[in-house]
Amino acid sequence: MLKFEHVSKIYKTGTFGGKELHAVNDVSFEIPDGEVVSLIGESGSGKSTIGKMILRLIGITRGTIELDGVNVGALKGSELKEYYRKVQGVFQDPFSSYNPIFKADRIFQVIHDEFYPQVSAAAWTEKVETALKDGGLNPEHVLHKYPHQLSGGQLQRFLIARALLLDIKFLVADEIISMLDASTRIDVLNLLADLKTRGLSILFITHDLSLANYISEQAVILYRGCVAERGITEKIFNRPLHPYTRMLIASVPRLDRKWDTEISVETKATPLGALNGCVYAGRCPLAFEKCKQRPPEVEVEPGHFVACWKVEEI
Amino acid sequence: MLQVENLTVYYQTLKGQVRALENASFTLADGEIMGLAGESGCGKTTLGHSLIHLSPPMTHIGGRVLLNGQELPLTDMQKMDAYRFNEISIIPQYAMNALNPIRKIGPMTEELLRAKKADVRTVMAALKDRLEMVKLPQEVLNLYPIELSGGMKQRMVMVLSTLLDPELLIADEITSALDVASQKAVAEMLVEFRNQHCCNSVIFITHDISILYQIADSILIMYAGQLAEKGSTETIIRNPRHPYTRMLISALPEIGVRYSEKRLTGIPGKTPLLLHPPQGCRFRERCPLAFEKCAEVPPFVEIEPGHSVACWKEGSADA
Amino acid sequence: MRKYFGRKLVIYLLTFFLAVTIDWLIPRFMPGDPVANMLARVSVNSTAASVMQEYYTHLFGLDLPLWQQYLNFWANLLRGDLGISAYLFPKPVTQVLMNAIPYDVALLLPAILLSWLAGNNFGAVAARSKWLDNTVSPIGYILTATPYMWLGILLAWFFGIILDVFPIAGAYSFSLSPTLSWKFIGDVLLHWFLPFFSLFMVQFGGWAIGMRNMIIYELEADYSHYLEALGAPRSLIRRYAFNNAVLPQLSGLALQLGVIVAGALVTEVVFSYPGIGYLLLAAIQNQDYFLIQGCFLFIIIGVLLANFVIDIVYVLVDPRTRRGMTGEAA
Amino acid sequence: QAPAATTPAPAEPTQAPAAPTEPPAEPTEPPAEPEAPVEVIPTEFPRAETLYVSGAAWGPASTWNPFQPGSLANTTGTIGFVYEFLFNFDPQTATMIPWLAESGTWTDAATYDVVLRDGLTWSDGEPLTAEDVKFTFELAKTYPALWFSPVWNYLTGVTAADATHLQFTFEDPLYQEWDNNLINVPIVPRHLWESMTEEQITVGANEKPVGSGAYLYLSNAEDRNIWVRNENWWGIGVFGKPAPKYIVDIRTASNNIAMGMVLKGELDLSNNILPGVATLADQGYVKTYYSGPPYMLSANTAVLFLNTTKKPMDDAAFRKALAFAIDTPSIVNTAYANLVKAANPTGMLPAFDRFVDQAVVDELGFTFDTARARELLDAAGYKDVDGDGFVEAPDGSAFKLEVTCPSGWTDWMAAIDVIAKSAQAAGINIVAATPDYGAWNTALQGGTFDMTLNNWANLSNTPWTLYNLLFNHPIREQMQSGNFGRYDSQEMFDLVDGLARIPTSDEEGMKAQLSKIQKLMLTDLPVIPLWYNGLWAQFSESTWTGWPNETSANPTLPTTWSGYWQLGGLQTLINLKPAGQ
Amino acid sequence: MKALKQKNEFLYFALRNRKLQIGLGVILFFVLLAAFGPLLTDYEPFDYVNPTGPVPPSSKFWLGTTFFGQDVFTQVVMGLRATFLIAILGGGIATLVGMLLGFLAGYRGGILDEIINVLTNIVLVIPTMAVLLIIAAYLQVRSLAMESILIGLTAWPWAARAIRAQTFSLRTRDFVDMARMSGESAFKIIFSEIAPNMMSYLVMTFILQFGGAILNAATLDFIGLGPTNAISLGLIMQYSMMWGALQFGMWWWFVPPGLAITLIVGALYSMNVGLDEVFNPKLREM
Ligand SMILES: Nc1ncnc2c1ncn2[C@@H]1O[C@H](COP(=O)(O)OP(=O)(O)OP(=O)(O)O)[C@@H](O)[C@H]1O
Ligand SMILES: Nc1ncnc2c1ncn2[C@@H]1O[C@H](COP(=O)(O)OP(=O)(O)OP(=O)(O)O)[C@@H](O)[C@H]1O
Ligand SMILES: [Mg+2]
Ligand SMILES: [Mg+2]
Repeated sequence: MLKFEHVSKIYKTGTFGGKELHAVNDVSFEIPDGEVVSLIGESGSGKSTIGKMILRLIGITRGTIELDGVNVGALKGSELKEYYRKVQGVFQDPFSSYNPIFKADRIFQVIHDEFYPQVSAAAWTEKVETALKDGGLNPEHVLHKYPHQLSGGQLQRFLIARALLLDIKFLVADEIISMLDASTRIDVLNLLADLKTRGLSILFITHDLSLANYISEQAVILYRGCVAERGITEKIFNRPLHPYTRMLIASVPRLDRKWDTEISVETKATPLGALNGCVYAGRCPLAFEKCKQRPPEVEVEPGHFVACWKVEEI
Repeated sequence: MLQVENLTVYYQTLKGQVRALENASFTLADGEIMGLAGESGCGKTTLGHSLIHLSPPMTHIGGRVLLNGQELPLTDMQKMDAYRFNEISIIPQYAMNALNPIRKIGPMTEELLRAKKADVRTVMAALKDRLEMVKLPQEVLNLYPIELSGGMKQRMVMVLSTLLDPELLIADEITSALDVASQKAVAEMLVEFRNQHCCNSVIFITHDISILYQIADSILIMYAGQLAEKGSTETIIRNPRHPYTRMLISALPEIGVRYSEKRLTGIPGKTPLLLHPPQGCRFRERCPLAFEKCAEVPPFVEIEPGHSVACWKEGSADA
Repeated sequence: MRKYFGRKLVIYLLTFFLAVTIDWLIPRFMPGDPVANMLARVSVNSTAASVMQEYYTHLFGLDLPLWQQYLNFWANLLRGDLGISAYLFPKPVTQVLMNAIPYDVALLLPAILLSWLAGNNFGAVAARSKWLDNTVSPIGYILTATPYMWLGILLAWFFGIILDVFPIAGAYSFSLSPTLSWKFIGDVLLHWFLPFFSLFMVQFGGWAIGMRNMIIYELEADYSHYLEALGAPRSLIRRYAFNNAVLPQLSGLALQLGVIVAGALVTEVVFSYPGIGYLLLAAIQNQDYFLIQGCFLFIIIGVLLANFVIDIVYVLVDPRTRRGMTGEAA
Repeated sequence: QAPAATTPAPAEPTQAPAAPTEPPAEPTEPPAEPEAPVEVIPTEFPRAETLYVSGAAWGPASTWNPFQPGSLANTTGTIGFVYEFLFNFDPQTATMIPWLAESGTWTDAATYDVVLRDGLTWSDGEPLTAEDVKFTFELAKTYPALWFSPVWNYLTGVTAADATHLQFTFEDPLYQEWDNNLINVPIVPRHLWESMTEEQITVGANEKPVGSGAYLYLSNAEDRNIWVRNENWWGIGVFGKPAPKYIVDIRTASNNIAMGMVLKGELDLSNNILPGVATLADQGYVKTYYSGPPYMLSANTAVLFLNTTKKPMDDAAFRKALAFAIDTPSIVNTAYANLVKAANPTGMLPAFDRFVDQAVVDELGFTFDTARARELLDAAGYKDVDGDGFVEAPDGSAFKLEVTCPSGWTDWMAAIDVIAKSAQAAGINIVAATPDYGAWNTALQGGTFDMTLNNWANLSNTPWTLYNLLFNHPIREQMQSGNFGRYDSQEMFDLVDGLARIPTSDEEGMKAQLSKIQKLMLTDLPVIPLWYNGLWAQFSESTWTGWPNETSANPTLPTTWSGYWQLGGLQTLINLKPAGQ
Repeated sequence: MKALKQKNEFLYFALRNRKLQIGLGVILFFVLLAAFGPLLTDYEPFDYVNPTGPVPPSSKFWLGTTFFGQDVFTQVVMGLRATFLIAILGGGIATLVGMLLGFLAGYRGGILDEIINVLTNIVLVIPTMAVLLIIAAYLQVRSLAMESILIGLTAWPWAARAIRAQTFSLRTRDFVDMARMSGESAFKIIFSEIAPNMMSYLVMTFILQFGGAILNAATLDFIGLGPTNAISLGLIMQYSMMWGALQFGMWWWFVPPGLAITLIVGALYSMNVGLDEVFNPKLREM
């Protein structure tokens, strides 16, 4: 189980760190073993930041992230390496995840060198092939090629296979399908979902609620680094409570229904939602005086939390 | 009214010709928003660009384009200048970087208009209204591009490109880099532009068919440099005839569907390289319905009014 | 913007401090004793020699403890006192420098500004057509690759010796006294021209090449393509490309200043032009550490000032610098 | 400025005495007319009235203080033009020429009487009297930092009987040095210098010099010093009027620019070294003192100092062998293209030929003779034991020596190359090295070199100058004034000191003493005299004629070098005539 | 993004790029001359081989002789060796230091980056030639190696800055994160992930530093602060100036060394632009 407790990430911007940017602001949630949790939010809401904090690619400013009771933020050296045996990530841009000047399968070699130097080359090759097959790839077709010779979908599967080689427990999947073509997207998504059966937990990052709904048990809706709403995906999807969630759902282009042009996606930003208040207040059609204070998370129904002052009225 | 007839455009490269667009024929009615969809690399951008800025290594191989009955001098850079911006305009895929970074937006616009010999004063007045339409404050004219957020830049370019009320607007992947909320906003604005006659007809290029369903009047599906199917939005979404279109649509996760309940599938296989594309129907290798006839290029034929398909199974034979 | 300047200022101050410290070290850690060198050829009675040695050591303040010398140095420096030249004893270094500075300004300012302007415009033109490019670029490469002194020597040889149309040494004729007459001014210009021209040409080549390459980059930039697609005239596109390309050229100028100063130095040597470079060489040859100190300090201050001006200009022309950059420490 | 090795250092013992700093509150009444020309700087110097010279100034003018040390006296006319001496000296004839003094006589062994000329004046119109001379000499007593202060080691007092009569009293006078002072101590005006501070006198720039001489300071720039004739010079009636009204003393960046200017007639006299000038002189493009080799008069002796504290240079036999091994003829031919001539083994300049004891030279002298060098080495036990082609020391140890000169002094670099090569040919392992001037100087004074070239003994009125340089003593940690090889021979030191005490009028006594010195020197050979550097001078006759040459009746020195005005330089100017006259 | 194809493509373009061809040709010529030139001459650079002093080029003395009758051709050939030595050593050191600091600052970021950045800025702003002059004057006997090291140690800042920028942008690429998640050490990431991607850039940096070192050395030599125990092209020019080559019209003394420098450096610049065109498809069209 991965546990977020009051996690914040503050970027110092400006040369001498003059300005602060709260990319993630006091976020708490849990990812139970064997579950897929979606992290949803628009661009810049801090999704990738959360993912990278889990992966220890960036530091944690405040709060703790714990994996099975171990404080992730404190890991060092060989502990960190051990951590990476259990936790891995796959990112949005399949092409940039590969070093363009090497063959794509070098990523497997690296894993071998770093984590399994004792495994013989032949045994390793076999392991790789199995992993590839598990990822729905035909090893013959995809090995010994340069990244540009493979499709985006294949590359993403490669990365998933790489994670599998490590026997991971936890995977961060950051918008892994958003750059893929519609024709391959769904297959990668399915592959991801299949991993659950191996007892893996996944943090699935996306800005598309319908995808989240397709794959995950739980969802966390993030706005400007703050959790707006979280809980069981179905509940959120069927009964969105936060104005932001509603707007997001209304924005999803669906094939069964045209957009409701009445719901405005944007309202002009007003300074109402300052850092200490509700961050969404500036855009929120329902905003009122009280929104100058930060709304607490309220469990409106079992497994469904909302942070909004107007939650009762909705 | 735009008529494209057998337009064929290749890229000349050292390794040979990339046959990025072959034998494209279609028409676009006044006021029509036509969605152009297809997988990455199928030639969408190529088609869009060839209508406005056919520059090397793009080479015009054949075909012609008529705008309101007048043939466009596609290959003549100088003569085309008269049409560009005035008659045909584009919101490029790279809209985020399309503005000169060291010029304030207002002055830059004025300079461009002056260079195009437009009536600067009237147009600049109109510009103010349009900023309103896209919810940009007037002050942006006094800002440098870097002082705008990505979405703002996107919208600014949208306004800029349509300033002279072009007959045809080509919008290339203007929603692709955005999150759902912004996608909606931008797409709606585009429709609003059309409605307000800021532009006449629109070719909306995207790989996201669900957006097209929201805003397009008709949809043109491309596959590997060739037209696959064209029809009204309803027809394409509800009653697609080309196997590719069908598979494409069925691969879209419908909202509300859950993995655990209904498992969707994609299209197996890969798009062919356009450097040496396969003979005949280019979808043949991935097509579940393929048969011998598919070794010949299927013609793009109208199977019902306003609905054309390039497939031997769906063409005259079966229809 | 304020932060940008704040940061720059810190760097400038730090640089200045460091440079002055290095500067102070010069006479103290150079091989040999400056006073001994100064008195080297006075073959007098040996008793006189040691008395004089002591006397002069005291005069230069070299008999104080080091830390005190260092503090004195700063104190004097801030009062504009750089000590006394050994080679031009007993002239104060400041005065010696003051005599040379006008020549440097006269040589460097026009050479830098004109070559930058001309080079950039020329390079922009060169990028316009293949024909021009093929003729201009090679010349540009040759010019920037030319060592300053060699071009100077060639020009001196050709114009000064073979054609005999320009003087090749000094700042004005030996038959004239400085007066405000046309004859004198003409004479000064005549002497100024070749050193100026050789500095100008080498830099000109560099800027032309730089601009040519930059502008080709810029013409391939998205905003250029966008304008093309909108059918904007070539002139406008080129102008924008030029404006954008000029920015790196401007920061290039800041980077080049040191090299240009070095170039001016040897050019002055070739043409015996009485600027700082010429002076510095004499100072080095005569082991006049105090004068070396002064020349170095002058060059540092000059370059720092020029950099500062360029920074300001840069901020004025490039909006991007006005926004803070973000950076995350992983 | 190109540090051409042999361009004379601005003066050596020639260092002359003080002159005024800025006239402190000048005499209130406007002093006569003489000031007039000083104020007016013409915009252009009429060619026919101007003499252009170069080769003397090493740097921009910085001081007009006649007391300042040699290498600083860049303003080369200060001493000699503006400030004058009691005597001048004609090196060609080796005679003292009364100058400010009408006469100088030793009335007894320790008393020297000087009678000044009548009607001497300072350029501000004040009379120059015995008080000024007394004042000048006494300055050195007050301020030991003045270079000639050691005179007070044996001078006990100066008295001025009246305006023209002076008496110097001594205790154990060093006659030779005293004579040297007579031609080198510049007399300064008491009325202006009296009120100066110590600092002004010792290190002041004295920017408005007031002297008694033939020329006045007019103006200066980085590359030139300009002098204008003193129309009221007291000497016009005595010596004649120097022909050029203006003298523009040019500091050329390189010697060759000077050459180009001489060829074009833009420069009348170039005192820069220019080895290639022989060809031009042969073809008549420029004039030189001699029309054939060595073209130039000799100015000083280039000697090779051997560091006698190091092995094997501590062995006289080795030194002697080395002297035979050095191919001086090649140096003369190649490095100098015959512009110099080989030195007498005693190092004595040609002007002092009469002081050379030919018998000693015949017996102990050396010439270039590789075979002889080998013999000598062999005899002294230097044999090539290990067969590397180079001899080892008698104790069997191999050695490799460095011969040095400052980097960039190209003629000397060529010379040390020849030295190294010819020594190698004789089996002595010597290589040439050219450190920077500063490093070279440090090694020289600190005695850390092996062997090095040096030429700091300039032309003077007495052979004592040369031996004072070669055998300077006592040996100290830093040798600043000579004897860089630290040749430690009390016998020699006594001989040189003895020479100093022989009155200059006692030629026979000097000869006897010099013979002893030469004998000891050629026996021990701690330094090896190699060649005479030239009194580089090339001139043009396009504007001025009357330059001295070998055929002149009373040839003077054609030079503008600092410290040479009183050695005939000024007389040369007086002898000049406008061309075509 | 397209490695294999690219490699072939690079070769294809490299072999056809005129600028690269010309540059390489010229450099090769001079390298060969420096390597084998001494076999062509019977003289030593400082030998006085012609007793009559200066003579113009002839079959005996290909580039004439100096004022002192030294063979100019021999001097130039030996000078070329010195030039290449300095270029490789000096340029190499500058590139290395630049790489090290650039990688470190760019990859590590943070306070280290700030410090290196300030350092770089300082060294950039201080006119290196002035510093070189002073340091050179400190050294009593200067060797070629010493000169190279000095030049190398003052010429790195722009390289460091450029490499830092490149590293910085590469560092944010996902593959670097992948490598970190593979447990690779920072050192390994820099040298096996980032550096190979900048190879073209590093090569170009080295080329420019190479040329810069040559020019710097020439300047130092020319004002008499070059090696005190060797010949170099700058020294030849200095001597020629000092001994009246101009006034006496001995063009063969000062033209060849300067020309050699100009051609070598020009060829390097040409190569640099050529390589840029090869590596950067955008520029190829021109
Ligand atoms: N290195 C950084 N330095 C400063 N600010 C940063 C940095 N990285 C991200 N940010 C800021 O942090 C905020 C959150 O960024 P993050 O990348 O987590 O958003 P996201 O939700 O993943 O967006 P997207 O959907 O565009 O990927 C943004 O405002 C971003 O500008
Ligand atoms: N400059 C070019 N030179 C050579 N081939 C090109 C060039 N530009 C595009 N192509 C090729 O032409 C084909 C069509 O490209 P195009 O950009 O039109 O595709 P697209 O449908 O717009 O793809 P995307 O969705 O990725 O934008 C592709 O196979 C591409 O590789
Ligand atoms: Mg993200
Ligand atoms: Mg596209």
